[in-house]
Formats: sequence, structure tokens, C-alpha cells
Amino acid sequence: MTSMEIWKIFEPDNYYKSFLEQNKRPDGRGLVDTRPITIKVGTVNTAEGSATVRIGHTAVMCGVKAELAKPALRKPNEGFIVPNVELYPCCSPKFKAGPPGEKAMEASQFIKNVIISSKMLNLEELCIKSNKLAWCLYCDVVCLNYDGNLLDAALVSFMAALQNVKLPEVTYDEETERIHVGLDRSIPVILKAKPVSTTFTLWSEEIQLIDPTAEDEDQGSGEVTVVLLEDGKMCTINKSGGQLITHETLDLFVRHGKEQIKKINDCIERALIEQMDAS
Amino acid sequence: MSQHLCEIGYLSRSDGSSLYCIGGTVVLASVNGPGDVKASNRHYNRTQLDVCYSPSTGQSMIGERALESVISKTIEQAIIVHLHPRTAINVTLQEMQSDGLALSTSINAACLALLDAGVQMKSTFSAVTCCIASSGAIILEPTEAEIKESSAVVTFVFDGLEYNVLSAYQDGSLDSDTFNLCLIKCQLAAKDITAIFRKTIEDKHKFDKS
Amino acid sequence: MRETPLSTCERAAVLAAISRGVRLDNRGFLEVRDINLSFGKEYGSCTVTLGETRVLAQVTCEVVEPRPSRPNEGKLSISVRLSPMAAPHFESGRGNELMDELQMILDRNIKESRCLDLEALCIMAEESVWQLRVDVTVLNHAGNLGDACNLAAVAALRHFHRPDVSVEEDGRVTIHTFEESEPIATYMKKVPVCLTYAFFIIDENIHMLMDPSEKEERVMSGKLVVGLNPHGEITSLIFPGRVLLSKKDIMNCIKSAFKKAKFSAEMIQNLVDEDIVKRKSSVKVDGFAKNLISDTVYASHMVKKTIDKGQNFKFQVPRESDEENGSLNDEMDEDINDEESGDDNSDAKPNKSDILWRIQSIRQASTKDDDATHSMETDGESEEEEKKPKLTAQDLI
Amino acid sequence: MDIISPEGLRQDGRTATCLRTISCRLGLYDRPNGSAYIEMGNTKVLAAVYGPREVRSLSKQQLDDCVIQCQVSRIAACQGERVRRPMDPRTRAMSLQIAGVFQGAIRKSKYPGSQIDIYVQVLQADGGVMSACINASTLALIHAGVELVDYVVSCTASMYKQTAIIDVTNQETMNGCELTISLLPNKELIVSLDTSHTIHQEQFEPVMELAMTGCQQVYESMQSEVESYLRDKHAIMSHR
Amino acid sequence: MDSDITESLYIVLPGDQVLRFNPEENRDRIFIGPGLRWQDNVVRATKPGMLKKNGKNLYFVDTHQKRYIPQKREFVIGIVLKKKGDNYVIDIGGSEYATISYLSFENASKKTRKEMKPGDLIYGQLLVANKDMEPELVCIDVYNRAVGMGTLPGDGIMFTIPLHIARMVVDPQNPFLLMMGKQINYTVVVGFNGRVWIKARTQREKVAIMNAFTMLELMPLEEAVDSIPMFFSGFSVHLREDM
Repeated sequence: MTSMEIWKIFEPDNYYKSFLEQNKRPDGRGLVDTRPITIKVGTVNTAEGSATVRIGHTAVMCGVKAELAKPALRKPNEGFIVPNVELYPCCSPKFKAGPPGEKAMEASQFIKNVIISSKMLNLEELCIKSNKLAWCLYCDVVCLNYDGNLLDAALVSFMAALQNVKLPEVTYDEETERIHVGLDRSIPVILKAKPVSTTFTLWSEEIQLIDPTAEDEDQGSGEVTVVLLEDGKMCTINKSGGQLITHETLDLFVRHGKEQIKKINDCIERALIEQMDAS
Repeated sequence: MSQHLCEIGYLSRSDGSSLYCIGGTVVLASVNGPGDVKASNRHYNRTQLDVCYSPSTGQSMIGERALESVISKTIEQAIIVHLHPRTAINVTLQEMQSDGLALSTSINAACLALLDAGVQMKSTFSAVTCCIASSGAIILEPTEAEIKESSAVVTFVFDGLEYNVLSAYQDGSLDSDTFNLCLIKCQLAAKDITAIFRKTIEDKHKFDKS
Repeated sequence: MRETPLSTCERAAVLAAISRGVRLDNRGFLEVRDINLSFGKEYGSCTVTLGETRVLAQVTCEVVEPRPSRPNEGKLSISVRLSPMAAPHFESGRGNELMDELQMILDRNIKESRCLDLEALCIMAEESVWQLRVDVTVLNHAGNLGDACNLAAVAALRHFHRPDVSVEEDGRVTIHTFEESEPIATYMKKVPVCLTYAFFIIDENIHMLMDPSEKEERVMSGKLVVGLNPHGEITSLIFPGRVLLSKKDIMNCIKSAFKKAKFSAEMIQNLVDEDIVKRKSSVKVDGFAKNLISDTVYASHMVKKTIDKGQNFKFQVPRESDEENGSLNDEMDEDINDEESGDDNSDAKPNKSDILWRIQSIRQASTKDDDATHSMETDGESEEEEKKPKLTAQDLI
Repeated sequence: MDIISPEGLRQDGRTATCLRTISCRLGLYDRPNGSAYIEMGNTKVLAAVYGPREVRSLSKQQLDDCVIQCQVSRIAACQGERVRRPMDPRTRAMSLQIAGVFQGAIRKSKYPGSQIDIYVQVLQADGGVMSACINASTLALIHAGVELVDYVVSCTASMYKQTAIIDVTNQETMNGCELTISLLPNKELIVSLDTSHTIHQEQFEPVMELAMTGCQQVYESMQSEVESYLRDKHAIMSHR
Repeated sequence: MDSDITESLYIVLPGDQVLRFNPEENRDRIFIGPGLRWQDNVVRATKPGMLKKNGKNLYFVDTHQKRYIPQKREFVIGIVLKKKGDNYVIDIGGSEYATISYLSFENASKKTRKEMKPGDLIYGQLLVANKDMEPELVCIDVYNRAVGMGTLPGDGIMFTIPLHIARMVVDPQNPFLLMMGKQINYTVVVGFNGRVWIKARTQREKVAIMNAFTMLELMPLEEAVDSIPMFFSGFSVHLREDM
């Protein structure tokens, strides 16, 4: 074992600090550099839509299953979308088996918030026959390997998968109440907005790290996630506890976030096109 | 800013308790500890903090669990956790009556209950919610109805010293200028809330001869 | 967090006091602590305070499919929750013996007694019915949760109004908001009441107390929980052993219980109706924000009462008799203080005054009731009646 | 359909005041300190007693007192519809009550700082489950040689129209109350009392009366069983 | 200024700056008591309550709280839980159980060891109390004398009061106990952990005294003292002739 590794084990804090003093991180990145991101869509054929996303070592997969359901009594002409994030022990020893832990809950709720507040899709379009039949999209995000920055990865995979979704033609017969499902999956889901999230780890008053690894998250105190729409409007911001931040830092985050928007969305575009060509 | 009412020393069995009302939202908070803790979540160097939030109707769903985690992370920052190792502090929040401001009311109630229990803290903290009406106007501490109408809802938690942001929680989209405007408005409101805390504590100590 | 152990000293003190006819909170043996109800902004949410015991009950409703076995009946579900808020040693989300017991009491008293007309909750037979869900949350555990929970649940159910619905021909159910059409009240045939009697065995003779406090509950040897309604029906009767009683004792308990039940049922009805009338008339309801009283306020109210009692405490008690006929004195003191007790509302907090006043009114009614039960005790002589000496000269004063 | 036929007979041909046939046995197993089995009509219950032994959980331990625990569980097929959870809140509550009963009946002063566990297994439930459990536990305790103040016997009764009926079956309690009483037959003292569903004040006393007489009959049959058991035991002993 | 006078300054909340203090510049030394902490030359409050200062420049915050946190040298009333080796395990209301050796009683030895049953009450002093160790009690002072410490008789009555009331009442000049003494003969033991033990002639008197303590939480000291006679007669307690 090299002296470096020993040092890391015995004095993780100092080890880490020594890097930050050179404005570097243990993985060689600067403080405001993001990790390379790769996206593949249509990875799961059984799902109506799916995508796999790698940000550095963090790997996340999202599969969208569409099912027919009866609309809720109070909203007779709306469909459903149910995001759910799963963190199994296989992706990191941090997580235990059994019911979803706090972090998984938080992530699921985060995606739900983004859906609602960005108004990305109009649920009425998911309705086939008012009060009788509607689509229910189950979006299950599974973390394959956890190395920090779950929220960003989850959101990207979710967005990619959703844009990959193709629904079959469905007709509903009034009299006979029979449901006919078309064979070929053709209809895409129309998205009104494409929110992009950017996560920062707060290490101290001055130092914040974009796109944190698991190590960064452990060393830092609390994350801030800023979600922006294409036009740079703020969609949601998620900061719970952690280091105090001033109003200026927030602005800084937003500026960094804006840079990310195009980059990520283009990435997704490209992935979608590739998949088109493949099929 | 809608009317704030609060009262402490509410429950005889709890170490600290408070009832906090903002407008129509009423939350009852109870704090116990620092007390003993199960070996499973005992930490050698710090206090274990358990927060339990239950909504006014029925059992808590995933949404409430998310609120819970926001609240607990906020409190964990404010209290000095390393003073009483191998102990636990329980914070239990019960929403008695809901009118849209569950989060901010709960956080303020929790802070007041912690003060009542005399738990050692770095500073007080206070939460303010505001929403952007469809007209674009910023409404501080809106009602449920107003929130339904609004395009975005933001909740900030500030510390009691420099009023820096301790937590922020946003639903709905708005551009960053409006966001900053909200931040500033809420900061002012937060100062008033801290004043309310002070007033309440002074009232509690009114019998100490000075 | 663990429960603070009960020292032998405390245990002995409680027993010694009772054997002398004194209770640690200076109550009469058959005296119930002050009851106070307050209602929330929405229909069907209500907190009950029984002394320092505090319970919150909230009713919610939704449209569901009926049970195939009972196609034209609505559903009613009751669930009790004990959080660390009630007392530090309860764990949230973890059931315990006390919770099971409370659950049983409520189920029997409210569900199985069928005090609610479930047919009325049916919207369309075999299609859709209302499901009422009562969440009972204990906020502060200061003894006698059974009675408090029952009280809260019943009051909340009685107070609850469900939205109006209309059914289209295609079987679609639309729920109207309260603005669109008047909400519908839940119809409760008979108001079930729950009363707890605690028994203490002190050297071979049994003492009977009503409404035990938390400490008394930890010390008591056994208890009898009677669920009943003013229509002379026993909805449930739970006497889980630990103490041996003769048939006579039990019949006495039940007799006295019925006397109290009438009053207590009426009290619930009046308070609920009073509040509903207020809602109907006034535009705005202030809900919990205004009308909850904290334990601190309650405590100061009790202290004031004692002091006032002291001020108009006419006669000196001879030292000897002071000991035995303690319990008798209590009853008398009650009457004395209740005559003047109206006046401590003036120095109570303004916005609470009406509640304090309400407490007073209840207290007066209840103490009258106490006497009633007592006269009853004298003919059907029960254990604690036997150990009471015959009336002394003081009673003539 | 009628619970009582015009001839005044019930479904199973009993009169209103007639018990179902009771048969009981002591000492089925040797692993527990005491065990017993009782059949009251179609209600069949098995009880086993462990103790007096050391207190298992220190939290419960009181120096000068005896911890008595009871656990009732039902086998899945004991009723008409299958029982999903063998330990629902209702059975837990029942366990508590039974524990309470023997808190009163066992001479606790004889077993300071020790623990007695009663495990009851309901094999078949057809009314009067609780009383069957209590009776079985009593026999098991006697078999275990635990000192009791007296037998604890239990019986149920109900009200149909204006006639009180004893030892009710399941379908007889469908639309009536079920009153379970347990008492010390020689002392005429009531140890536990438990009613479910509504019963009217006037009707309460006669029903309780009937149940108490029922208890006496139960007592006799249990008594005789215990005597015969002891007789055989003695015979075996004297042989050696 | 006279050293044993403590003056109450004002109410502070956690985070409030009490004073700046830089050991380099300020020559005069100050002492920081409970509820305060010194961080980069600023003394800040960590607890809400009345900021107090005595002549020896000792600053501290007087908080109202119910939960006891063991402090060295404080006198507490504990409940004996069980015997563990040569020690007894005692509940003093803190987060951890305290222990006391059977030798740390007046003239106790290996032969004549102190025997206590679970549930007994004990009045002792904290010998060890810090956040990293479990507290230890003793019932003797440095000269091995039990100065009023030891087990408490079982025929008294024990109850709990908020900690600040306990602190207030132990002050020998405090008029409240004195006033009650004028009315009734009684024995009182007050522990800093908010537990009070009282012994009086009759049950009724015990109960009356117990309830009288609640007055201190609810009204100014003077008022409470004045209303004691009323309060007692409210409990129909027979008062002494000499008043």
C-alpha cells in the first residue's frame, strides 16, 4: 500500500484538505469541473422507455413502465406519473436492504417536485377516456453504482428515459367498455420543459465543489441542488441543512447551473438520435 | 405577514414543548432530551437526533418523510451535537391544523420547543415561506388557497446571527431575480420571527428577579 | 428513552394518602378532572384535555368500495397513535400493550356498538361508500387515556361533516366542495361514554377511584373500564383481573357509571352543537390557533382555585378528624369552592376566559353529580363507603 | 333463522341454560412444567406453563414481585375464514387480560423475583375462546404445581331476545353480546369480566348471574378431572 | 464589587453575543459558566435564559429546563435500580445511570456494607460527572462524614420540580421554605436534579406541600410566599397556632 493510501486511511480529513489547498480534488478535477457524462437510451427493451446514465463512477438506470389505470375520482381526466428511486446495497455499502432509506425517499421526492414545479408534462394528455382509462407511468430509477451526486444522475436518467418513451395506440369502446391496445409503440410523451439540475457540495464558506463524488459528500457538509429550465428560469432549489450560504454564493451556483443546461440537454439529444439510427 | 401566535411549556410530560401558529397552520412541537439512546444508534462523539413529523390528516406518506428529513437536517445544523455524546434528542412535531405552511411552521415550532427545553444551540433559526402569485407579486406566508393559485413556493430557513440561508426548499419555477427578491423579503420576516422568539423567552423568565 | 422508575417511596406515598382519603392532586375519590374540548378549523378535528391528559382526534373521509359482505354500509376505522410526544418512553411507530388496550376500547365502544349509522354512509350499494377514518393521537399522557381517547374520538365524529356528493347515471361520483353545497353532518344515534375505575387494595380493603392520574395508574392494583351510553346500554366492559371483586362492587360501579354517563354524554353533545352553531353563524372560525389552553395555564388555574378555596375556607378542621374523614372533606370543599369559583375567570387570560368558564360550568355540573353518586354509595354500601365514618358536626355548618 | 326453536332448544339441541360438553386433560407434554387441554364443545384450547423460573428480561424484573406473562396464539385454520396473522391486536389484548386474571389468582408472594409464562394455543374457536383459554391455563398451572388462591373458572353467556343463554357458540354471538366472566368458585369473587357488543343495563345482571352459575358447573367438571388425574398419579407413586 | 452578589443582566438567546474577549488585549480575566462558549474572541450564549454575572467576573446563563445534566459536586436524589458487583446502579434523571460503591457511605466497610433494595431513594453528591464517563455518586464528604447524605426513609413523599425551581429553593435565605416552616413542621431534601423529598406529620400536609411547589413556577416568589397560608387552608391543612 502506498504511503498516499495509508495517509488517506489514517488522516482522511488532512489528506483531503491538502488537495483542496491546491484547488484540486483527489480525482484530479478542479473545484468547478464536472465529471464526464455518458448517456444511453433504450437499454431495457421490456420497458416503454429507459436510459442508463454514467456520471464519473456513478451509474444510474431509469426504466419507465406504462400501465393502464382508472383515473382518480377527484381528477377524472388526468393520468399518473410515479417516480421512484431505489438504492440497493449492491450500489454502495452505505445503503441497507429493506424499505427505502432517507436518501432514496429524498431523491424520489426531489424528482416528484421537479415534475410538478417545472410543469414538464400535462397529465391530461395521459388520459385516454375521462374517468375510465388513463396511462400510469411508473418511472423506476435504480442506482447501479453510487459515487456521489445521485440527484443529478437520477434526474438526467429520468429525463432521458421519459423522452425515450413510446406508448402504443389505445382505443376505448364506450358501449362494450372494451379496451383495444395497438401493437406498435409509436406515440411519444410530449415534454413541455427539460429541467437540468446541478449539485454542489459545501465544504467551507469559500470552497464549494460542483458535481461531488461520494468522498466529497462525506468530507463536505451538506449539498445544494439547483434545478434550472432551458430558459434559465429557476425550477427548484433544494438545500436542507448543511453549511450556511450567503445570497451571493447562491447566485454563483445559478450561474454554474446555467452553463450545465445546454451541455446536458445536448448529451440527451445525441443519445436519442444514436438510438434512432440503431433501430 | 400573517399573524404569528406561539406558546411554550405546553405539554407537562415533555422537556420542552411549543405551539406555533402562522395564520391557519398550527403545529405542536415537543422536545425530549438529551436522554438515553438505544445502542443501535448511539454515537461515541455526538448526540443522535430523531425527528418525527406527523401531518394533520392520516398517516404520513413519502411527502411527509421528505419534510421530516429537511427539518431534521436543519435542526442538526443548529444544535451543538458534540456536547452530549451517547445521548438522543427527540423532536416530535404534530400538525394540528393545516393551511399550507406546514414546513415553516414546523421548523419555527421546533426551534421554540428546543429553546424551551434549554438544548444548547449555535443559534436560533427561523423559517419563512413565500409564494409568487400569478400576478407576479410576492406573498409572504400565503394561505393554502393562495399557494394553489401561485406559480412557485419558496421556503427559507435562516440562522439567527447573520441571517444566512440554512435551508431552502422550492416548488414551482421562477427566475433568479424574483428568487433573490423573495430571499430578501423573507430575511426581513425572519428577523421579526426571531423577535417573537425573544419575546416568548423573556415572558417565560418574567418571574426571575433582575 | 426509558421511563423513569417508580421508587417504593412514591408508591407508598400514593397508597398511604389514599388510605387516608387523600389524593395527590387533592381530588375527591369520585371526582373527574376538568374536561375541555376545543375544535379545529376543519370539521371533525378536536382536542380533548382531561386535566393534563391531552388527546387529538381527527376524522377524514374518502369514497371507497364497500365490503362484499356488507354492500350497503359505509366503513369506519379508528387508529390510535402514541408518539414520544405523549411521554418520552413511547417509541414512534412502535406498538405497545397500552396501545393495544386503547385500540380495543375504542373499537368496542365506537365501532362494535354501532353508535354510528353506517347505512347513511352508503352512496351507491355495492359501488361506493364513504369511509370515515378517525386518527386518535395522544399528545400528553397524564393518566386515564382510555376515557380521553374515547371522548376525543366521539366528539370528533359527532362534529365531522362530510362533503355532499352527486351520482351521475353512469355511476360516476362527483364530490362537491363545501362552497358548492352544504356539508352533511354524521348522525350519531347514541353517544358512547367510557369511564375508568381504579382499584387499590390497601391492607385487605379495596378503595375505588375514578379517573386515575398517571402516577396512580402505575400504582393501582386493578381497574375496570366501562363503556356505556345514556340509553342504558353497556357497550363494553373490560375488567382485566389483577384484583378480586365481589359481584356487588361491580354492580355498584356500573350503577354509578350510568349516573355519570348521562351528564358526560350531554356535555359532549352540547359542546359540539354549540361549536357547530357558532360555525354556521359566524363567517370565520379561529380554530386551534386561539382556543387551546396550555398545561401551564391550566396549572395556574388550578392553583388559583385552591387559593380561592383557602380564602373562603370558613372553619378549622379538628386535628384528629382531619385524618380519617379526609375524603369526606374533599367532597365538601368541592361544594364550597364551586359556589365562588366563577370569579377566577376575571384574572384568567382574556382569550381563554370563556374556556375557563366552560370548565367551571362543567365542574359545577360534575360535582353535583359527585354528590348524587355519593348518596347512592350510602345505600349500596361499597368498601370505601364502609371505611367512611358517620357524618360529623361539620356537615351541619 | 332462530337461535332458540319454539321448543326452547338451541341449534345444537341444548336448552338455554345447558353447557356444552366439557372434556379436559392434564399433563400432555413433559417439556413444559405444566400443560393441559380443554374442549368446550367445538372450542379446543391447549395451554402450557413454564415457570416459576428466572425473569428473562431485566427491564421487567421487580424484586418483590412475580412477573406473569401470557401469550395467546391461534392456528391459521382455527376459524371459518383463515387467520392471516396469528397475533393480531385483539389476541394480544386477550393475552393481557388472561395475564391479569392470574396476576390476581396466583399467590405471587410465594414466587418473588421470578417469572411464570403461560402459552395458550387456540386450536379451534367456536365461541367462548377466552373462557376456554382461562380454564385451560388454570389446569396447566395446577399441573405445574403453581400455588393458586383458588381455581379460576370462566364461562360465557349471552342474551337472545328476552332469554339469557349460556356458553354461546360463534353463530349465537353473531347478533348478540358475549359476556365472559371468570371467578374463584369457592370465594365467589370475580377475577375478570369482559363484554363485547352492546347489552342493556337490565339484561346485564341476569346474564352475569347465568354465567356465574355456569362457572360453577365448569368448576365441578374440572375439579373431577384434576382429582382423577391425581388419583392415577398417586396410584403410580404408591406402586414404586 | 462584592463577590458573592450575582446580578442578573438580561435575557439571551442562543447565538447572542455576550461580550468580546481577547486574552491578548484584555488583562482582567473572566470565567465562563454554563450556557456560554468562547469562540474566536467572542463569547456567545448557547442556551436561552437570564444572563447572570457575579463579582468574580463569572458569567453564566440561568436556564429554565426539566432535563437534568449531571454536574460535578452537585447534590442529587437518586433511585436505586439494581446491584452490580460492588456498586449500586442509580437513576438520577440524567441520560446515563450513575453508580455508587457500597463503600462510599459513612463508616461502611467490607464487613458492614451498606445494603439497599431496588426502589430505595438515596441522597448523594456527584463525584464524577462529565460527558465521556458515567456519573459516580458518593454519600460522604472528603472527611468520610455523611453530612446529611445517605438513603432517605420510605415514609416520605418524592416528586419532581423544574431544575431552576430546585436551584432557587436550595438557597438557605429563600423565604419560601421558611414560610412553609412557619405553618407546618416538615423535613425537606432538595436535589439539583429537580427531585424533592418531603416528610411531614400527616398525609394531607405532605400533599399540600407538594402542590405548593407548583406555585413557584406560576407566580413571582413574593406572591407565592404570601399565598402559602391560603393555599394550605385550601388543602384544609390544620395550621400551627403561633401564626
